[in-house]
This record gives sequence, structure tokens and C-alpha cells, in this order.
Amino acid sequence: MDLIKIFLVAVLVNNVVLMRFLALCSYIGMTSDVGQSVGMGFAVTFVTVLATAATWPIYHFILVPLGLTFLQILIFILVIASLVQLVEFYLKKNIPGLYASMGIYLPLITTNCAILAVTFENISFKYSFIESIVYAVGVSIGYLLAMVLLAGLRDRMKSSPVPKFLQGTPILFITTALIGIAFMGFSGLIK
Amino acid sequence: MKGIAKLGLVLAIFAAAACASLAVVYAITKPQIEAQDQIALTASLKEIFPEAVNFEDVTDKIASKDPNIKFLNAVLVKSENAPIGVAVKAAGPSYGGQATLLVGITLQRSIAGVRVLELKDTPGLGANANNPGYFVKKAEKVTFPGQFTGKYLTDAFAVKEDVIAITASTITSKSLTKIIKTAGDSAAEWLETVTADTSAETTGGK
Amino acid sequence: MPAKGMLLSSSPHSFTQISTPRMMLSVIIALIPASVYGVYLYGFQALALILVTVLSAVASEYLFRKLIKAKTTIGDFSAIVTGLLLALILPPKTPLWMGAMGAFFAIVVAKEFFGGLGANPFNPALTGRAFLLMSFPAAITTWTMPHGLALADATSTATPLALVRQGAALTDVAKYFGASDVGSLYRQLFMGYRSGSLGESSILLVLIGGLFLLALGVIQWIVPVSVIGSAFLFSWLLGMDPIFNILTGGVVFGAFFMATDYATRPLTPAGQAVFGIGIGLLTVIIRKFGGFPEGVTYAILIMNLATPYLNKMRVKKYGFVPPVKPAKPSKEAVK
Amino acid sequence: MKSLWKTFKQGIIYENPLLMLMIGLCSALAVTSSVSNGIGMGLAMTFVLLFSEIVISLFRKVIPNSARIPIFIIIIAAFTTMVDLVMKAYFPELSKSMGVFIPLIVVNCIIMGRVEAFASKQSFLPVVFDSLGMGLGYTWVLVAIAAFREILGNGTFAGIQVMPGNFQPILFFILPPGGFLVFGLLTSFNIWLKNRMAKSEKAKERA
Amino acid sequence: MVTIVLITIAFSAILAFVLGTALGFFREKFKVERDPKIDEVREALPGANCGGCGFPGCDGYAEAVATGRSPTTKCTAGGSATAEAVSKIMGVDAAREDVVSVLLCQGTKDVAVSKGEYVGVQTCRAAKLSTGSVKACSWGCQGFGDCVNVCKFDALAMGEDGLPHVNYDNCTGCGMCAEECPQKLFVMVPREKKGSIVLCSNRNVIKANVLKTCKTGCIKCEICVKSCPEKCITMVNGIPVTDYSKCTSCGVCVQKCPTHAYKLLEVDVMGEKKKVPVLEA
Amino acid sequence: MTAKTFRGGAHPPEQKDRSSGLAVERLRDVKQVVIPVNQHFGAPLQPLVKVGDYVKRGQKIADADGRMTVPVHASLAGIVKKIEPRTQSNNLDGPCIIIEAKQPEPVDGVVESTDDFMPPLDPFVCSKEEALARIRAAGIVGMGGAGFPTHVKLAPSKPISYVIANGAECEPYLTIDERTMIERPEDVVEGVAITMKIVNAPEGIIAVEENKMHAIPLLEKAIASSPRTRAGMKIRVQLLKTKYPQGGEKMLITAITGKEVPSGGLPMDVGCVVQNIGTLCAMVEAFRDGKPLIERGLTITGGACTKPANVIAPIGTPVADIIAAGLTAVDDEALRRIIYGGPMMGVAVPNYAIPVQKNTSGVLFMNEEEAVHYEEETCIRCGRCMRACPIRISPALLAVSVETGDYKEAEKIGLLDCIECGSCSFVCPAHRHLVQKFRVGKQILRTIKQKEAQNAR
Repeated sequence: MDLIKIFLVAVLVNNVVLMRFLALCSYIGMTSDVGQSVGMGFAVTFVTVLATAATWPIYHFILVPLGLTFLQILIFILVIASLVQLVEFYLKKNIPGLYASMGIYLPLITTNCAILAVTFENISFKYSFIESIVYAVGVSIGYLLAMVLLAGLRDRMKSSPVPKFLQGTPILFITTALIGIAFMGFSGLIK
Repeated sequence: MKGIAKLGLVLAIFAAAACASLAVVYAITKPQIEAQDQIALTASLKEIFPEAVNFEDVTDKIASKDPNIKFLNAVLVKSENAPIGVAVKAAGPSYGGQATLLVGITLQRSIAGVRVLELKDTPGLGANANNPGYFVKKAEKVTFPGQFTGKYLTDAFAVKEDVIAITASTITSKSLTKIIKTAGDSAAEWLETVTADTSAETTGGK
Repeated sequence: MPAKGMLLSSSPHSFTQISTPRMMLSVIIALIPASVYGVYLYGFQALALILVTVLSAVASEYLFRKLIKAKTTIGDFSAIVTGLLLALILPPKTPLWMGAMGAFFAIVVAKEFFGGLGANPFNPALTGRAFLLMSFPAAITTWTMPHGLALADATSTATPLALVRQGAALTDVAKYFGASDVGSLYRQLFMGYRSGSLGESSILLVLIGGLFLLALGVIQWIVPVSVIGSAFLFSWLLGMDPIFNILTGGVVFGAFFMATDYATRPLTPAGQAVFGIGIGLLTVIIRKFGGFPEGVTYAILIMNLATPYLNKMRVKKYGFVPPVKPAKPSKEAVK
Repeated sequence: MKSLWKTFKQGIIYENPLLMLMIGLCSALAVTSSVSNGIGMGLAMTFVLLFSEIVISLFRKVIPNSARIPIFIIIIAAFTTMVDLVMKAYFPELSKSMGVFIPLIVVNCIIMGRVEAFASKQSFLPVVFDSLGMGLGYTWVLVAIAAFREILGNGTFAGIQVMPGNFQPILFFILPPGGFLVFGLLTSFNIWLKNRMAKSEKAKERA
Repeated sequence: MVTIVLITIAFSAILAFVLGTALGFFREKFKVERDPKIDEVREALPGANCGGCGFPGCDGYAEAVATGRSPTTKCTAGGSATAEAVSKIMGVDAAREDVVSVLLCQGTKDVAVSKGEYVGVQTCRAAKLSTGSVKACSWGCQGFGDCVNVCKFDALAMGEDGLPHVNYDNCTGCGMCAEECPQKLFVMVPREKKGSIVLCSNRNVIKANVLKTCKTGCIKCEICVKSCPEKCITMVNGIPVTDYSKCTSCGVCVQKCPTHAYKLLEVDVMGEKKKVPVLEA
Repeated sequence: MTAKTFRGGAHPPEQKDRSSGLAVERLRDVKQVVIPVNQHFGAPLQPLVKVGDYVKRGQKIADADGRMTVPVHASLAGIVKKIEPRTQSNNLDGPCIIIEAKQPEPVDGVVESTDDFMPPLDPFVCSKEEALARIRAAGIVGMGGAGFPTHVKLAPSKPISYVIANGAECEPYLTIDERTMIERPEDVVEGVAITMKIVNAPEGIIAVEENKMHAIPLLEKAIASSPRTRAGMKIRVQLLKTKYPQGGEKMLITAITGKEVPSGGLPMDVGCVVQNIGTLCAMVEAFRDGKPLIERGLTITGGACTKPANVIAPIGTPVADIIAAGLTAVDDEALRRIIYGGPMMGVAVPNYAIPVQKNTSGVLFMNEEEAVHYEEETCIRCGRCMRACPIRISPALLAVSVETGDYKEAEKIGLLDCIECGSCSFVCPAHRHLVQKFRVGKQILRTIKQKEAQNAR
């Protein structure tokens, strides 16, 4: 039950993009096309889970025993960056089909603050390994959801006569504000 | 292959240098960071028990009866050397997630004071519990946690009857009251066991 | 031969008499019974609220369009509809300036920023209400008992749904509103004596308005029926009183006047059905597990988000032929 | 000197990271629900930016090109950690309210962008001015957004009541959606500003 | 304190060495051949991978620039410096002939008779499809500015006279307007070309009807053909065509043309012609 | 009899009472005709005559090889004056043969007949090939709309179970088919019978809308008395609800048989052949009298038409000449828009000198009030178009994809299936030019597809 709760809170109540302002760059940049947003969303999900699976043991089995917890930021970012690189190299060489559909999003993910944030929070929320993985999945599904919703609305807005001074990025933020208002409906859903 | 090794070496040098300087900063700030929680807790405790001087950690001795409410910390508060009350840092579910309260109980089983340490409820509604400018009794300027001060645990704790609720936030009011009541009851129960053997010192009160 | 140039148009050369303003006007007419009854229940404060929201909605649209040097569109009456709808879903005692602010938000942010009528992805009136609910949670959840035209001070009270949420049994709610038993509570809720939003008191009058729009063909049946039906079904499945749940919290009002909002509901029949079912389900979920006693507002706003995707659930076109997967040409054929 | 001053001004106005380049948004939105958070974040950011740029500029000739990105990350992460530690030690309240966003400075596009585009190519002095300009440019916009949101949404400025007592704070503005809306309007302002600047530049060219 | 520093140094050095080596190793091992220009552009980009350009990361953008799918100025993180650097890399291959677009119609509102009052979708294509031509001349400019809308370089604007006007400073000769124009009225002319040109495209076989539809239409009188001292004008497909290898820009045809359909490219078309007020978009 | 119908559609005001009571009049003594060379759907023709040639009435003056061609005949005896491009009723310039009436000089005191008709042919006796050859030789095309060659339509590659006579005449204003059914019910029945014979169909159905109820008894009487039905042919009248576009081929088939013509297919794919009333009568004349399609009936009406009329005029007659002959009259002052065809699918033209063609079923002279044109407003997404569209292609969504240039999506939604009936534009409360957008979109989509096909090669 707790796992479901962690998941739902991460997806709906504390949505990573809408309520926590994380991963905005790619959220704004990668939603001009529905397919693209889905691809990015799944790529992020994949890497987030991988990163969580890598950083959680590193923290608990290496950094804590050595008393090096203060190196957390440095180690985590290095691990994630290398991880992404390795995954990219691997996909490029061995599964070119998957690389063509997902690989192009990988470089963007290194600096996707949502992933780093998840790995930090797994530590600071004192989640167990399983909880951490669930949380990672929840956050990235929340990200995917926000991406897909904005992509749908953007698709629709292509034919709207948006006032000139709001065209482009401004209207995307305003749309996000309104999506956020709708998502406020989920607040208090999980107690 | 040589190039690769060189790459790793340069990286290692930079990493070592960076981390070394980090380690220095860490060593300097470590005591301060570790003391931080204690400092904050002591400050709150002193607000509730102004005459408090010494604190004795009794966290392991007081257990919560409600599985949803967890006691993070409990201290026996003493003036110079005589106990004057118990403070419990209790966390329980509220409207927007975990709420953490510090509840002080006097030896007379009355509430010495309540501080809201952490509350994630709706701003403007539930969050008013932690708003020093929000008064449940406007005339007397009594805040929501403020109204508990002086209340005996034997008194009724029914929200909307005995406890004034925050406007349109019955859930927050109820959950906070429940945390206070649970913490108070547990503390009082523990006090019974303690006072049994230290009664000579403590029952001399008012 | 005539001297002047002829009009050269593309076919068709004939158009219906039904225009956008006419359709909006019929919505306004459909809302009149509920509004008048609201004023009857809550007095001049209610009338003032309606006037303020309508006027500020119209003014906001007019001024914004002036500002961006676009064509004035207040002639299509849609701003009036938005203002009126907003007033009808607010508590009767809402401070007037809040009503004005909500109308401004509804028109400018939720509608005009996206290009005006038809382009808004979210229901403007509901967005306005959600904005107010977020900004002034206490004021927008302060309800009054109906007190008629008397100028007497209104007494604060809870809505039936809020009572149930606080753990009251239906019989207690009935007692609270002076009904003898649950059955007469239903009747009372249907006829319209209870605390609640300005315009949703009388289910009967809301229904009359809704049926009027259905009869005129301004709205279609799929959305309202699926909203009410699924709210009924899911509240029953979740162990709540289904009749009570559809009679309270603006389910009927939302189903007929909010969920049917053209710009924000899906266009295709299948999409509309899913949309309506989604609204009913979310309403019940928010009521049962969520942070808001009524839930309809957010349920509709959330389903608005799905509209672009629900629009992909198109009807099969006339003479639809399922695409035949091209058989892999055999090697001989290639030769 | 003049060019240094120009470098400094670039960051504050013409290439302001938030207003003009639109990067580093996440933290900008997340911490601007109060002015004190805004100032704290701005200063933390400026600190990291300044020292990362200085260090990288000093070592730019030693850093092999192929390993530059990991090395940059290490240096930035080190300074971020320092800020994090110092904050935790001496400003625990601020540190708590900004939560995960202090560590996230490490992935802020502004720093990586400046380090790569500027610090790795320039010498000490310009780098100092650039980082200060960028940092201050970031900070002032942050404080401006925060002030707007805090005053409207809470009636206070840096925790001090500034609106009259009977002012009803519009909570919307300190909630996440309000942040998005304010930022949307800000970006709209940014586009307007850019257009104006482009126009005046054109006019200059003609003259 | 010393212990913690030593542990840290040891740990981080080992970790970084391992990571660095692994990275270098894998980079070598998984190397994929590709256009060196992509790498060049990629090198010039900041590598922030912020996605601000709308492409998936710096690599994605570099590839787009290198393959010509994107302008060189999209990188926001790097600012103007990066844009310049990228442009420099990409700018070297502008070896293609410099042409500009010329509109072969002078049928302004005043001189060309309209067929009737057209209502409907305000695009040239739609108007042509519904009415044949909104002007009495079937070959003339429809005047709804499809070409203006399609121009990416801000080189076209509708004049108040009802015709699009080319801003030759901005025109890159990309040919989008020529592609879009349903009447096929644009031709690509080398920017430096000199000589005379007929600014009319009508192929009306009934000469008498030309003037009824447009005062500046070519009436096929062939005075130009006869008067040209170089004998460089011939009628092709009902319209006079100048042979530029012979034309000396003497301007005789321009003077003789009774309907002023003949113009000199260097003077009347690309020179400082009378400015027509441009309609606000 | 229950009235059948299809799903969707619209109810434009009928406006038929202006001319529905007026008997068909024949235009005589035409001075000049302007005969467009290409009046059919298919490959272009070549003129067979030269300027100065004398032609007889009914003489073939243009033809070409190929299946999808139909010859054109002189509708007047006289001299070929000119062959030059003139504006046709589709607003495009096309080659026209202009013939000036001239009585031939009497040779030896005898005036030769000016008619050049074919010998009669009994369709029930001759072979199918002969019959089809006669139909082509007579220049018969579908007279309701696009001008599809009838001999092609009557040579289906699939078995036919129904021949449907399209008496729906769903376009507002037009009454010529109604008048024909009232005045010549026998010819209509005979035409159905001939079609049935040629395509070997077991059943013939004459479809009539409810607003033309009064024609039904006449038709039924004609059916009862027809020698063909007495010989065992099964022909009946089917009542249809008055709704636009009931007369659309696909809608008519769906209303009567309940089947849907597959997307991209033809009526024969569901075993149907649909024939226009005028076409049926022309076929009857072609067999009985050997007369090619040189004249047709049309309705001239509209608010600016002071004397509405149902007229039979030679093909190529400028409408101005019908007015000059006094059969009809138009108020030039009030005239604001001229439409060749009906108001839903006809073409607005700049003047009424344009000649009557084989597919001109009417000419409308609209006054200011009728020619009202609305500014296009933004789509309010009311969905009325979605319900009106008889082929259910979601016009509101289609318009978005066309406007944003997403032709892939547009094709998926069904852009190429659009029959351009105009129902969506008619019902749109925001007066969006939907059909026009789709028409332009179709053109662009076809170009794109062509390019793709070329690239694929």
C-alpha cells in the first residue's frame, strides 16, 4: 500500500513538473510533437530507474561506510553522466533501432534535473531500495504524463489565434499554469 | 590506449583535488550541521518551557499508541535538576502529508505548549495552523496551537466543540488535535511510571 | 448585364441562420431559471454577484481585445455566458471583488490568452472558480443558508456534501436541512432548498435549462448522460449514496453547462462518452479520497486535459475500408 | 576596463540568463515563492558560478579537451557541495525551504553554458566580471519574480508585512501554478524586450 | 580531519580514474563514423544540453545545423558568441548562385480589372480554385499574399497596391514563393543580371481582350521585337522574351512598350523604385 | 410508404415554390451558341470543325479517342464563327466553338433538313455494346453534377442489383427534375427500364423526396402503364425524407439500400447504378429519336429573378440570351450573385453570358439578401459540422489539420473522401469556409502524393 501511495503521490499530487518545477527545459523544449514527448518520457523513465538503482547502493554501501556522504552530489552526477554515456554507446552499437527512437534524447537527460533530484530525494526521504525504485518510476511517469498532456494541448494550440505577445514560450508556461490548476484537484488525494 | 589512461589520470587528479577541498569544508561545517537540529529543538523547547535548563533524552521510553503517529523524539525537561515536564516531537498524517508537532506536557498532565514544526497543508486553509497571524480567537489573539496551552489532558478534545477548528479546515484541525492528544496521553502515561519512583521530588508541585 | 461586380464565393452559397451569438443567447436563457431562483434564495447579494461577474467578464474581454488591437468579440455573448456561469458556481456570499477577479482570470487568462472563443483548452468559468478556490480558500468555501430576499445576516453553514465528508450520516444531513427523512432530503435537494453554490440549488431548474438546450440542439445528450450516469454508478460502486451524490455538489449543473462547453469537450461521440465517464469517475474519486468535497470542478478541468487525445476517437467515416496491410511482394512478383 | 564593464552588463541585461536566454528555469520557478529564498538561491548560484569559472579559467590550459566535460562537472559539483554544506551549517532554515534545489545547481544550464562558452576560453579578469554579471543578472530577476509573487500571494516582502492589514493575499501566486503564470508573463515581456532591442538596433544601423 | 581528507582523495581519485578510463575506452570502442562537420559544430556549442534550441541536446542540434535543417542561431545557452562560431563553421559553403525572386505581374488594384467581389478563404490558392482568377486576367496575381506567408526571410510584403513587393536586400532566392504561387508568377533572376524583362505573364490569345482586363498587360503588339536594335527579343509562347546574351540595356523596348509592360531589371525592378506602402500583416 | 434517409445532412431552406409550379418552356430561335468543347469528366476533346464550316443541328463537332471521352454536338444549325477560349461555368477559360444560326440556302427550292440525327435504335433489342455505343455517340453525360460519361457508368465490372433514378433533387431552388417527373413520367420510367436492360439489373427504383410527393402518383401511373413493367420489369418509387444532400449518389444509395459505398469505391461496388432524371430522358431521346444531347432543361430562379422559369435550352446558349428571349427576366439592380448550379454545390460566376452546359441544372440570380456573406469567425467547436457531415469525416478536426498543414493527419481523417456537399459550411454558426478549405487541401494533398509517388520511383 505504501508503495502505491509513493507512486501516486509522485505521479499526481506532487507532479515533478507541474508542482515541483523540475525538468522544465525538456518539458518546454520537447513537447512540440506528441511522439517526441512520449519518446523523451520513456527515455527519462529508463534512465531514472537505472540511476536510482545505481546511486542508492553506492550511497548506502560505499559512501555511508566510508563516511563520505558529503560527496553525494559529486558522485551522483558523475555516476549518472557516465551511465547515460555508457547507455548511449551501448545502444548506438548494439541496438541501433532503439537508439534511433530513444538515443537522441539521452544527452538531454544528463542535465535533466528531475533525475538527479530523484536520486537525492531517495536518500533524504530515507526510502528503502524498493521504495526508491517505485519513487523513481512514479516521478518519471509523472514527467511523462505532464509531457504528453502539454504536447496534446500544444498540438491543439497550433491552430489557435494566440495573441502575438504570448506566442511561443509564454503561452506554454501559461498553459502549464492551467494544467497545474487542474492538477490541484489531486491535492489531498493521498493522505 | 595511452591516451585513455592519460584521460583517466587527469580526471583523477582533478577529482582528488576537488574532493580534498570538499573534505576540508565538510570537516569544518560538520559539527555545526550536526548541532543544527539540536539547536532548533532546544530553542522550541525553551519557548514552551521557559525555565528549562537541562534535557534528558527519553525517546526510547515513550511509545505511541496510534500506529499512524510516530514519536520522533522525546525529552524529559528539567530545570536545573528537577523535571518540569515532557516534550514529544510527534509526526502524524494530516491533510497534505506528514505534520510534525512539538508537544510539551507539564507534570500536572496539562499541555504546556504546542509548536508546529512542519506542516504541508493547503496554504490559507490548513496551513493556518502554522501561521502566527491566524487567530482562532481573534479578540484574544489565540492561534490554533496556542489554544491548547493550559488544557488538561483529562479535558475533552472534540474538534468544533472543545477545540476551535480552523475555518474550512476540519481535517487539519482534527488530525493535529489527534497528534497532540496522542502525544500528550503517551507522555502522561510514561510520567505515571516515572513519577512513581521519583514522586518525592515531583509531586510537590502546585 | 449588371454594372457592378458580382459576389464570387465558393460553394456552398447558403448558410444557416443559427449563429454563434444565437447559441450563446440560448445558453443564457437556459440559465435564467436557476439564476432567478438563486437570487430568490440568497437575495440582493446574489444578484449583485451575478451582475459583477458578468460585467467584469464583458469588460475584461473588451479591454483585453482593445489592448491587443484585435476585433471586439463581446458581440458573441460568450463573455456573458462565462460570467454568468462563474457566478452560479460560486458561494452566494462571495465578496464581489473576488467575483470580479475570478471573471477577469476566467476571461483573460483562461480564454483570451489562448486566442479567445473556441481556442481555450480549459473551461473558463471553472478555471476562474479554481483560481478563486486556490487564492481564497476560506472565502470560497464559506456557505450560507438560503435566507430569501430578507436583508438579514446570512448564517454560515456547511454544504450537504461537506457534512457527509465530515462523517455525518444522511439522516443527520436531512435533519440539518429540516427534512424528515432521507427521501424527503432527496426531494428537497431536487427542488432546491439547501446550502451550496448560487445556481445549483434547484436540480429541477437546472434540468429544465439543460433540457431546453438539448431540445434546441445546442448541446447533445452524450456528455450530460455519461457524466451523471457514471457519477451514479461509481459512487454506488464505492459504497456512497448514489442519489445523494448526483443531487449535490453541482454534478447536474456541471454535466449540462460545464462539461458540454464546446471548446473544451471532445468533438467526437466516442470521445464525449469517455470524457463524461471520466468526469463522473474523477468526481467520485475526489469526493471519496481527495481534498475537495464537491470535486466536479477539478474533474472537468482534468478531463479537459484529455480532450486533445479523446478527439482522436473518431467515428468511422462513411464507407470506411480497413486498410489492408500490403502483402509482402513475393520474389517472383518483383521480377 | 571598458570591455570588462561591458561583459558585466551583458549578463545583467543583454544576455541575462533568465530574461534573455531563458535558461536555468527550474530553480528560478521553484524558489521564488519568497524573496529570501530568491536571494539565497541567487547568491548560492553566483558563488558557484564565480568560483567554477575562476578555477576553470585558471586551469583551462591544463584541461585536456576530450575530458573537459567530466572535469567541469567535478569542479562545479565540488563548489555546489560547498555551498550546500555552508548553507546547512549556517542557514538551516533557508537550506530546508530550498530543499533539493541547492544541490541541483550542479545541473543548472547557466553554469555549464558559461563555463563552456566563456570561462574555458577567457582569462581571469573577464571571467570574474562575466560570472558576477551573470550571477547578479540571475539574482535580480529571481528577486523580482519572488517579490511579485510574495507580495501578491502573501502580502509580505522577505517575510515583512508590506500590504495593508485588510489585504487578502492571493494565494494563487505562491502556489506552483501561479509561479508558472508569472513566469509566462515574464517570458512574454522578454520577447517584447528582445523585439524592441532588435528594432532599436536596426534603427541605429540605418542612422 | 586528515583521515577524512585522505580517504576522500583516495576514493575520488580511484573512482575518477576508473570512470575516465572506461569512458575513453568506450568512446574508442563504440566510435561511429559520421560527418566531421557535425563534430565541428558540436565542439562550438556549449554542451549544456539544455534543449532550449528545440532539438534533443547539443548533438541533435549540431546534426541539424550541419545537415542544414536548422539556422545557426538557435543556441540560447551559448548566446551570440556561439552563434557566430557556428555560423563561421557553416558559412563557408555559400557557393551557390545569388538569385532573387521577381514578380512577373504589374496588375495593381488600379490597373487590373477584378472579375467580381471575391469572398471566402483569403489565400491565392483558394481564390484561384473558386473563381478561376479573382482578376479578369486569368494569369494575374491574385493578391492574397500566399508568397508573403511562405517567405521565411521577411523578403516579401503585400503592398497597398495589391501586389507583393520583394525586398531584394532580404531575398535569398530560395524559391519558396515561386513554388507557392498558384499562378507561377515568380522567376528567379541572378541578382547582378542586367537587361529588360516583361513584367506580365498573360497568354491571352485574344489580343483585344488584354487591355479590357489590365492596362499594363502585354498586348502582343510586338513593337519590342521590332524596335530592339540588337534584335534580341523574340515571342515565346505569346510573351516577349529577352535574350540576355545580347541585351545591352539600351531601354528602347521599355520606351516603346505602349502598356509599360517592359521594364529594365537593374533600374525598374531591383533599383530604388518608388516605395509602395506596405500593409501591416 | 415510409420515407427513408441517411445519417447526417442539413436542412437548407428549400426555396422551390418559386418555380415548382411552372411548366417547362422550350427556348426557340437561338441566334448563337457558345459550346464548350470539354463538358465531361475525362480526357479533353479536339474540335472536328473549322471556322467557317456549316454545321447541322446534332452534328458531332468535337471528339477524341479514349474511354473517358464523350463527343459534343452542335445544338444549332449554322456557321462556325470562332473557336476560342471563353469563360465556362466552372469559371475557367476553355476552348469553345461559337456557332451562329444560319438557315441553309435552298438548293433547287428545297430546304434541306437542318437536323443531323442518328437513326432510332431499340435498346431492348440491340446488344449491350450497341446500346453503349449509342449512348456515347449521343454525347450523354451525368447531367446532375460532374458530367461523368454515362456509357462508362453503364458498363460496370460488377453485378448490379439496383438502378436508382435520382429524383431527390435535394439542392434548394432547383425544380427542373421535379417538373420533368411531372411532365414526362413515362420517359423517366422508360429511361430506368433502358438502364436496367443495359446493366442487367433486376430492380429499378425512382427515388423522390417528400417535398415532391405530388409527382409520385404520376410516376406510379406511368410505371403501371409502361410496357416494360407489363413485360415483367420491376420498377418502383421510393419516398425519401427531404434532406440535403439526399441526392448525392452515395447518400441516395445508403438511404435506399442501407449499404455504404466503400471509400474510394464506386456505386457499382455495392451493386447500384444511379442516374439523374435528365440523363434518363436524354437517353430515351437518344434511342427513340436518335437525338444527341444538344439541349437540356434547367431552372432559372432566385431572388433577383423577376420571372422564374423552367426552361429547355440548347447546350451552349448564353443565359443572357434566354433572358433576351423573354422566357425569364432578371433585375440587374438587385442582382448580387449569379450561380450556375444549385446554391450548395454550384459555382458563383462573374456574369450571365456564360453558356448553358450539359451539367448546368440551374441558374440562380441572387439578390442582396440571398447573397449575404458572413465574415469567417473562429471555430467554437460546437460540433454541428460533425453531425451534419454525411460521410462522417469530422470537418472541425479536418479543418484544423488542413489549416496547420498536417496533411498526413488530414488524409487519415478522410480529406480525400470529402464530397464537398457543403453541409458542414452550411450549418457552421461561425460561418467557416470549411468546404473551400477542404477543396484547397485536397488539391495540395494530391500534389504531395504525386510528388511522393515520383520520389518513390
